[in-house]
Amino acid sequence: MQLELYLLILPVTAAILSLMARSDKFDIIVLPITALLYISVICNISPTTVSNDGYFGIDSLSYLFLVILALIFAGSSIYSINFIKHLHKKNPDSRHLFINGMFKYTRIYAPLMLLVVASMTGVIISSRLTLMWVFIEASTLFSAPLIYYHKDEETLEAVWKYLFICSVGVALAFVGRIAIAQAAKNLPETNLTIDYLITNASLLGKPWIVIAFVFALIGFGVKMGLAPMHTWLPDAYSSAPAPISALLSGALSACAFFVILRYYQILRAVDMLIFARYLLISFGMLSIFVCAVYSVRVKNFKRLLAYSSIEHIGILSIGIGLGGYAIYAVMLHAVCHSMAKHSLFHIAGNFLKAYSSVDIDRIKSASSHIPINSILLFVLIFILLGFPPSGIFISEFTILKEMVQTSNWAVLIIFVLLLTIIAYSFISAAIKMIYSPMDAQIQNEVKIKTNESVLDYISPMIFMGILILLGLHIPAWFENVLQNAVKALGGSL
Amino acid sequence: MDNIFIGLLIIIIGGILSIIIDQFLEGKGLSGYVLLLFFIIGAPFILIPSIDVLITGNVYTASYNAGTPMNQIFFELDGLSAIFTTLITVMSALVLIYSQGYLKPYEDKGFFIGIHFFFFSLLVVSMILIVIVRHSMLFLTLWEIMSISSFFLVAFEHKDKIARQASVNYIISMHIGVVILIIAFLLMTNKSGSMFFGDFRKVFSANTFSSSIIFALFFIGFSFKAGFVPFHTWLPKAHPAAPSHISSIMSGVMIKTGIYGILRICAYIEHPLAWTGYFVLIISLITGFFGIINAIAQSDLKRLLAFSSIENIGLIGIGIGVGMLGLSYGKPLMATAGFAGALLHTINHSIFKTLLFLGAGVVYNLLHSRNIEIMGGLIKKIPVTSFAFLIGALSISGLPPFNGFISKFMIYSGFLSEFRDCSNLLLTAKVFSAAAFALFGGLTVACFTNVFGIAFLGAYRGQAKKLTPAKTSLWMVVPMVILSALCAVIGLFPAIIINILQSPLQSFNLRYLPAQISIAASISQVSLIFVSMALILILFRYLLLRNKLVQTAVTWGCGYESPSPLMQYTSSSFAEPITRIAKQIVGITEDIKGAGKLFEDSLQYKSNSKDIIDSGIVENIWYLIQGFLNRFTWIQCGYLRHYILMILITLLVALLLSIGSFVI
Amino acid sequence: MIDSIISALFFVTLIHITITTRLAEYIKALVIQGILIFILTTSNYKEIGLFHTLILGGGILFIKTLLIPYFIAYIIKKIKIKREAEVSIDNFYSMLIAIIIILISFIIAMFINYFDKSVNSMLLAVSIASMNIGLFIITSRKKIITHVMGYLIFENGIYLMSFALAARIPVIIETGVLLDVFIGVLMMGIFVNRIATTTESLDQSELRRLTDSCN
Amino acid sequence: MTFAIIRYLLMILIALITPGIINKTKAKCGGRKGASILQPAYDIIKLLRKSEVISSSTSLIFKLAPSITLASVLTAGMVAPIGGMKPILSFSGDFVFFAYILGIGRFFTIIGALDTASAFEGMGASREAAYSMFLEPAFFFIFGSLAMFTGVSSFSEINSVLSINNIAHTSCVPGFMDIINCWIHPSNNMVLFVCSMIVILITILVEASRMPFDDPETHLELTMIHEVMVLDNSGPDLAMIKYAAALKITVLASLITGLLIHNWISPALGLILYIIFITLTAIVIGVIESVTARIRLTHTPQYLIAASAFGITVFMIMIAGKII
Repeated sequence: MQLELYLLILPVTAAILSLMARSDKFDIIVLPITALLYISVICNISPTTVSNDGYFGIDSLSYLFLVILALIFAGSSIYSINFIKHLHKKNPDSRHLFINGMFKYTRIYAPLMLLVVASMTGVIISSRLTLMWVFIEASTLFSAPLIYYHKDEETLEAVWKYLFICSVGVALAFVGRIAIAQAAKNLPETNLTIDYLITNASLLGKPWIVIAFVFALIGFGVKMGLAPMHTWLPDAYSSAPAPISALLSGALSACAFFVILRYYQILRAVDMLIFARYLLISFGMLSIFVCAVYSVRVKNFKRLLAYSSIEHIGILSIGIGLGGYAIYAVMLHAVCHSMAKHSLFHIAGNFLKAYSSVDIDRIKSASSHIPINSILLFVLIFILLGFPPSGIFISEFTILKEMVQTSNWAVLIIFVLLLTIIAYSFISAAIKMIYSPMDAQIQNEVKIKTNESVLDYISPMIFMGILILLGLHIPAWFENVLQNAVKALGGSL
Repeated sequence: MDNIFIGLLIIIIGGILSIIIDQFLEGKGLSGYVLLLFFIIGAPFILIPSIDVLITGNVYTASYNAGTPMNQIFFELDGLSAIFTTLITVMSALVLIYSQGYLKPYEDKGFFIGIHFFFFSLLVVSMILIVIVRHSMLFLTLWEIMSISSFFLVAFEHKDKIARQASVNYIISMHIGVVILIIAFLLMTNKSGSMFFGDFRKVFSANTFSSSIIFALFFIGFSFKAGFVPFHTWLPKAHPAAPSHISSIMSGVMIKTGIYGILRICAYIEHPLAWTGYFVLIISLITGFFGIINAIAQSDLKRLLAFSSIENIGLIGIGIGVGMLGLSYGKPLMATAGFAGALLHTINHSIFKTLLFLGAGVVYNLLHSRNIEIMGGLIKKIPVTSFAFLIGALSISGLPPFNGFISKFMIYSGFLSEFRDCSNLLLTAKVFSAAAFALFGGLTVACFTNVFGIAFLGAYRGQAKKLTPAKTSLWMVVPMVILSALCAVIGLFPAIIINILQSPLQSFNLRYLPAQISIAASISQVSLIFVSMALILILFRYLLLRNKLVQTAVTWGCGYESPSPLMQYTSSSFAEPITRIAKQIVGITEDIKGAGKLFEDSLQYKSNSKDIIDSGIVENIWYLIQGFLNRFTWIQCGYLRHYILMILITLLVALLLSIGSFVI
Repeated sequence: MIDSIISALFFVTLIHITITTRLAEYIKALVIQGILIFILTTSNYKEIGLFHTLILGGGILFIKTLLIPYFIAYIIKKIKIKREAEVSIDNFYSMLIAIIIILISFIIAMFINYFDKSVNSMLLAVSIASMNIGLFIITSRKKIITHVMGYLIFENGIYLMSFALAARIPVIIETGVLLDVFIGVLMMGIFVNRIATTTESLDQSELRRLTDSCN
Repeated sequence: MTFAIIRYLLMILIALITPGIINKTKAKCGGRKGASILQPAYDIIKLLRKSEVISSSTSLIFKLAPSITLASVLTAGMVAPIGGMKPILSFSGDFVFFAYILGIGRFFTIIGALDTASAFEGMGASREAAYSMFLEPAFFFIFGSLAMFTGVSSFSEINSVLSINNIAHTSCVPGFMDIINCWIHPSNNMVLFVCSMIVILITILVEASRMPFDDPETHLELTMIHEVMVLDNSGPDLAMIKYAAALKITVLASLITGLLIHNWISPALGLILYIIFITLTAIVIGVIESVTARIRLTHTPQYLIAASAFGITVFMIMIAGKII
């Protein structure tokens, strides 16, 4: 039996167990334990190419994304400990799944999170396009109830938009899948694995592949949060609880991106990249532009982070569009951005806990109330904006390098201009939250909780350390993983 | 070479320890001493090799393999770097000593002194590394670390809004600068094929137009740090906002890293195209004029000093421009004088500008205000500081026998040498720049007579009782005394420092001609004569008045009976004859309430000056951008159907394009 | 042959939906479309194979023609949505747009047929048309329930497309049906919660509290 | 060297009578008899004997200022050429030093004035600073052009080069007429000389605070520049200030002689010519003072800038000369 199947089975069983479990304690311990096992399994996996008949398999590309997923999963599980405790404190009554016809968030939190992780794992390790598609759909379904935490108008609206827009996207992606099938009609085999498609690329009908890519890009682009299909993203991220937004922003968009990369691989095999390049670059630019438009005016910190996610997704797609050295940059950027954004959402959660608000104008003089979190926030924001030393600096530097080498001056100039605007708005937001003195009116309204639990900021702290180190020196084994992934996408090193 | 790294390690450890002590060990007030101790231990490791390089003129190099992404990284300590390492170390040591006294009042007000000192050490370490590193990516990394750490230092007094805005403004300017630098470096590495600085030489030696464009990019990128007009806008904001020792380290040392960058790039160009030289010269002339004319108009002491820093950066830039012109026209004497003058002025400026900012800090601690208009008569309260400030003012005005004159004279000799077979353009440039230089000199005199005369002399303009007899702590006095001594020594015996400058000039593969040395000798001669003559006259006066009774009386008010301190000439009125002429440039806005009527019971006059480039250009650009962005806020309108419509349109467009690209 | 007839009828339903304003008509149209799709599926059981045909047919009959229409009707009754769909643009224009969309989809179908003869251009045209019209209904109607129905039409189009193309791989077609399950669960999730939690009904106004635009 | 020192001392002595000559001229123009030429010298000696009254609001700076000012002028005198002969000190670029050493004197005069905390003296100080600032460029344009013309950059070198230029067309035993010949000789760029002299003259008028820029006679404090700055000085300080002012005129005047007297004539003749020229300059100043009215204060800067413009034109003429 293939080792990677454990990655799928592990969370699912854990989810079932926690659904059946009778005690609250179990929810608390199940996530870290599962994460631990998950990581240990990944450490034993060696990326191989997948045989044609298999449903699952791990090649160098999916291995990289598994690493990302594992990191994010670990982070979320650590953070969730306090969160679950908090949930139980809020409603300590019996462990029924439903109260008056509606599920109980406390009850479903751990199982659903595990199921989301399971479905994301499925996306990454499945070697067939249909299967990937199914898992993406599943991840949407499982994550929706997790978003629906504060049971009020806004959250319902967010969930509704998330589900609806994503389902439209998923349906479009399905059209892409059909187009692939049509393209592959000359192939003897009907159930197609990626490798099989890539190896027999010469037999594929090129036009259909292009159409398939367009549909897939737009369909999964919705899930990924690529402008102009991003519209659900700020709502969902801002209304979900911190660990969930962290999970979504860290892992889910990466998974969608992974699927797009699969289609990109096929497109590259039939070398029809030229058209895709323009599409990717223009979508990416648009995403960064959207972030620039809103980062100046948005006053809700979590929405700000959501927009920055859109921006970084845009950077990813630009990098893919540019190709060459930029592919390496994209691989690095995917890892770094997932970690940074995941940590930042956790920090935002801590701020929410302390100030019971994420409104930038209502959070004041954090440096004196929650010093550790504010330092983390500041440093992580600098990292996110691509200030060195950080992996993100390296990746953006490399992307700029590619732009200079292919002399895309227009792209380059707009790119740096927008990034500067974004940097301005983020730094001013951060300094406002952390340094501006507390005014009496707010102090009367809210009671600020100044206690900082280690479990809340340990994972951001670790990730911050990793990010800074990546900016100075990338360890050999990780460099190896990156380079294999780049080879799989045909980038230059 | 490794010694330097050991020294840096010690310093950074000191910084970390100071955080730990301040935050966790509850050792309030100790953190500064800890860092100072480590600094004193670490400094020799850096100074000894640097001074060795400066004296013997040999070059240390080191190269390590840092793995990805940096790969092979290179360090080099040549004359040019050594000058800067020495400067940075000495100045920051003095400033650190000063800060022990300066930060005392802040300790019990909930400022994070420990973190402050940590960032201080980080700033110093990054600056020193910047100066010795020769690897593009690492250079950029360190460059940004420097910016970020200084950003936190500027935001130290984060309780007031101005400081926060200033720091944001500062970091963004730095970000734009570094982006331009990144592009320049990328173009460079793209041509030279490696991240190693040494390979730049062959790109520049190709001496094409594109390479000179790259140079221009480098220059602009570094100008953001150095503060050349019109990239200076952060400077007058950040310096007043920062605490004085930080302003002094920034203005005295940090902006010089920008100069270092420009000089470092120049060192790789054997024969620059003439237009780059003129480009640098013209920008520097504009900078100098804009800086000093605005400095005169200010009434905020530290803002004034900030503008004067801009002016001095302009002077340094003029030196660089002269040097480049000398190189491009193949006139060694001119080139030598230009670059030597630029380097010398860099050193001098960092000495006396640090001195002046430290003095300003003492004044601020005494009055808790930076407004010159309410000062006066401080020389009676803080005599040592005042005399130090006077020496600083004399030096910055470039008057003999102080160090400012030496460097200015050096640059002059660049203008006034080698008139033989010059093109008319070059001649015009030379003589006009000389005249402009003279004009700046005159303006500087006007500016600093104003500051010193109004702020330190005369009678105190505020309520005298508020002006408690201040006993400035020894921590703060000693550095100022040392610095003023340096000013005088360099001014009186320039030969020493000019000899030291020989090894940096080797980086430009230039060599001294004996002329400079001899001139330096005669200058010191004549300065000594001047000093002795002044002393003789003072003695003579003393002897004349020895056994006569010297009576004191109230100042002759032309018959007016009861003069009050508020009747003294104010700073802005002192500057008026100049600012009236340059009204547009200094952006003076006046409003007079209740004028015009006869027998006015209350008459009110207010005037302030704003940076026209900041308020006129930068802000408008920002408004334009914002307006443009606000046009697109319909994207996130909240209607689900619009979102779906966007997807639909995107899909159709993409599909038609893709299918069309097949059919056609 | 039968494909053409079905697609012709399908066009009729599409145009009917675009011009009608009563929700009941929408539901009827959905049911008819379900039946048409059922006939289409069963008609070419040769390629799909008997086993898959049974699964698909049963699934389609149950989900498309019974479950979802009934559920929508139930919701409409339960939370007292007004009986007609609020159309944001004038009826005439919406029909015009529908016709334009149909034309465009025919053109696209021709294009595709131009480089791949193996596709059934009639079915392809109708599928593209119903996808686009579904999305158009979503964008032009205000009610959330109409959004759902628009989505269903869109999704029928996708289902048709999997028949229009030459490669009729049962697995893919079945997964296509999954979309229905998806939307069904979706509506359950939202509306059941909705009815349980808040009293106010859905047709008062669109959900647009979460927005970053100035107006 | 010794000769240079002797010449220097001579200049210092002449400085005692220059203001006397000016005043005498003015008196004559005004149809008065006028005081003796030596009157200023007497005044100075008298003041030196007196004691002082010091303003209570002053500090040490006030006491130091006059001595330092005088010292600066004396030092400036050391690099000034006297009678076309080599001064005590001479190095390339010494005219820069000359300008800046006068600058330090000005600096101390100004802060000394501000030290008295009197509104009037502040007024004077501000004007002093502004005017001298306006005048700097003119001075540098002139000497920049001279340096360009001669290719060297120190007073004595300039002088010697000029002499070399025209030693060609003089008879073996140079007499008075030869010098005249040299001036009007075409190779000598008359324009430059005349303009330079005019600019230096303006410099003298401003630096020594003379008509039409300033009025040493009046005692309306509001209208004055230099005199008002020294309102509170008395005794030896005032003496030093007065002497410094007189000396400044002489030193600047001797710059003119540096242009006119060439170093190939015999030293004795040189000295005689020198004295003559100083006297002439003083007389010219006197005449100017008595024929011109004082410019309106607000208009003064324009005149000073005009002087700079004058310098620029000179320079441009030089460039044009090069081109042709």
